[in-house]
Amino acid sequence: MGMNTNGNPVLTTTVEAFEKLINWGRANAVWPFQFGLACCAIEMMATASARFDLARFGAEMMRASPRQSDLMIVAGRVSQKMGPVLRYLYDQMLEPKWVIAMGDCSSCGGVYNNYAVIQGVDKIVPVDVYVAGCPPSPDNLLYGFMKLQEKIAKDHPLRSQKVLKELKTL
Amino acid sequence: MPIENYLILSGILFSIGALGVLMRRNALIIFMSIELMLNAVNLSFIGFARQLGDPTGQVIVFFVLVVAAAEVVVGLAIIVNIFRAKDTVDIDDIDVLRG
Amino acid sequence: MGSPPILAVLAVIVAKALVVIVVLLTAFAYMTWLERRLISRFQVRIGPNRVGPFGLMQPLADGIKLFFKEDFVPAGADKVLYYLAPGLAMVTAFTAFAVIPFGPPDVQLFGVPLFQISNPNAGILFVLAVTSIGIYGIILGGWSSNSKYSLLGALRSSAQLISYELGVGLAIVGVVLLAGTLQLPEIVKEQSGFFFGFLPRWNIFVQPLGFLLLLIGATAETNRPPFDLPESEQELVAGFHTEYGGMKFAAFFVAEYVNVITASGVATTLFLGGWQGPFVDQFPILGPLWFVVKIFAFAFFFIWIRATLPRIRYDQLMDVGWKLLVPLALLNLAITSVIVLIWPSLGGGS
Amino acid sequence: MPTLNQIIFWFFAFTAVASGIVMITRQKPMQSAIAFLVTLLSLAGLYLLLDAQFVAILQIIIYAGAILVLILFVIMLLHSHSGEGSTSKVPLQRPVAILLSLILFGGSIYLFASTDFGVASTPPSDMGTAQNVGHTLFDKFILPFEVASILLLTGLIGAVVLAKREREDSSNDAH
Repeated sequence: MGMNTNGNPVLTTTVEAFEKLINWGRANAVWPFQFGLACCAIEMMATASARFDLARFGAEMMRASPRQSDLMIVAGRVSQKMGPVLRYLYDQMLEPKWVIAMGDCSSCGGVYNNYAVIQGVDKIVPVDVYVAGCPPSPDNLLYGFMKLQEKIAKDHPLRSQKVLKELKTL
Repeated sequence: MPIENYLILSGILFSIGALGVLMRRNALIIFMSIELMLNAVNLSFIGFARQLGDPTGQVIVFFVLVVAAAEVVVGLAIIVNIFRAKDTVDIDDIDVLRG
Repeated sequence: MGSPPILAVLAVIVAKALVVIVVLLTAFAYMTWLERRLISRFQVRIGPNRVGPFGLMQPLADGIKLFFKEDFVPAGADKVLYYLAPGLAMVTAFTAFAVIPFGPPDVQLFGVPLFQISNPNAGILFVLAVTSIGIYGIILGGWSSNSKYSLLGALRSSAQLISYELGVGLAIVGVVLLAGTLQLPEIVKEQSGFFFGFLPRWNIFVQPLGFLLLLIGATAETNRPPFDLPESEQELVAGFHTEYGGMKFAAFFVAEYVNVITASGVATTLFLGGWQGPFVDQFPILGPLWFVVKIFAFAFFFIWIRATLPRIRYDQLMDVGWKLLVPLALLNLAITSVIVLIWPSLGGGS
Repeated sequence: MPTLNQIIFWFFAFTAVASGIVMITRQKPMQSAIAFLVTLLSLAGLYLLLDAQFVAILQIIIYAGAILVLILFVIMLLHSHSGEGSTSKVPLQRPVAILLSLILFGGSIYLFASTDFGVASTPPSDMGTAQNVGHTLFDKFILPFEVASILLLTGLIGAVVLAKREREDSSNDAH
């Protein structure tokens, strides 16, 4: 999708207003995909439950189907065997989609510096937010999630990459 | 609308159903074609009921529905049994009288 | 007073239908919000509260997000049926509401009752017919996705819906016997007045067993927990809509919640006196208000049940349907017929 | 200028015939079943035109809501194996079938065309309502009604027997 506004100021403001609306919708309705792999998953569950309550940000709709979810929280170390599965599920998610690498292991391999574990999930899928910690506490994940919301709010869903590049050079 | 239109439509539908029974070999589609023939007859019954101003025709349709329901239940059970024994629902492959 | 112009009548009917559709869509949106807030409360959480006051804009954000998702058809899917299925589910969900009266029939414009879209002679049977068409949305969605989870979900739901339709139908027949008519406004009128001067003459007090059976059956028919086996995520990913995302998934979502509202409406009409309540005789406009209040009570109940009960096993589901619901509904029917026979004043039969 | 009734009739008649033809020509039974659903719905519409609203609703509840769903259930159960073999064992099956059904069609048309049905009577105002059909059913047809219920019971027991015998000698495909 892309839209060329040709420098028309009225059109540009309208497109910007629409983009803001879309971004607002996307940022406040991020449905996570259940992808707990190891100990971090326990902290992820804690984030969704009573004390921390991810639901406040409209993100408690944990969907089991990749087709209906927007955010993959990779919670735990990704073994070499899990890698292809993770990539497969990521490909099955519908655009736009985001990934949070939760914990040291999924960010960079963490303590598992060996042949069996993929050294950072960003080797197979693009990661938007890295959350440090082993495991990160729920408030860390919440902070990462809010960072992701900020990132989504800065997106330009209606403008093509070419136009964005031109805007930057101006 | 004159009743002839409804009767001719019913005739067309009945012929389509008969064609399906004669032409297809898939037991399930043959089954549905038989249902189509029953429906065509139902349509003419309803047409006659309207023509004569007598609800008896509609009551007959009610009975046809009952018979169709019973037929479907038993027929589908038989088809599933045949499928379990022979692994096919093509009636050309079911030409011996034993399991 | 001559007969009103046909165009005006048509305009009134169309306007009625449009208003009902818009109201139902809004009700759907806020039912998702209510469900998320209430379940959060039941689980000692807070629930969506960041967008708008009390998170009231949450449904809007969800809608915008789903609307701008990628449009997608799985490989090997039957494209026509894949697109048809969510539409079918949604349309039938809305259509079923057409015969439910949400206000007194005396309020008329150009001779058209304002508080009911249509009043066919078959009345309650129309609801059953339309919901039975609604099954096709689920079956087609599950089959056309070309996925084994979807297919299993569709198989489960078709078996479940057929089983529970029987119990629901039989439970409804008890009320129909009492009222002596299939038309819903007449059934509501039948329930006006009081027992012993204080107890409203609602069918729930005459037919408590029938009400209970209808409630269980309606929960199962609308695929709500604890009967949400067609979409149980622990076993079937997301059941029949596993392969659906974006707006097509939203359509299934709308269908599910509108079905809940319709089921609540039917239960209200049949057992809780429909739009009847204090002061409706003096101010007919209060009718829809009472109706909404009663529907809200049902919606709250359905959400409460969801937060409380665990999902039952599939064989238990079938057991409840065939070994409990149907025999009890038959018993209820037999008792009701005997009572109506020996005490005709209770039943309105001609 | 056709009346509204005529437009509706031609619409439903055309859909019924077209979906009927689609039904018997599709390769996949699922598509056939959906075409049959369309036929059933348009027939229900025609029943409405013929002052038979109760039967129209029954048609949808029983045929579309129960019978066809059962058929679909079996189609999904058999899934990929429910197709036809590629070769027919009967020679000339298709041409003979078409010929025979054309003869049937011609015969029925001849029959309808050569009969004088007279003028349509004006039906009573409550024609086809639940009350009307119910009174006719229980005043005149109470014995057939009981026989029908026995038939249903027989069908029920028959289906149970057919399904149960299977479970005893092979337990691998119980679902």
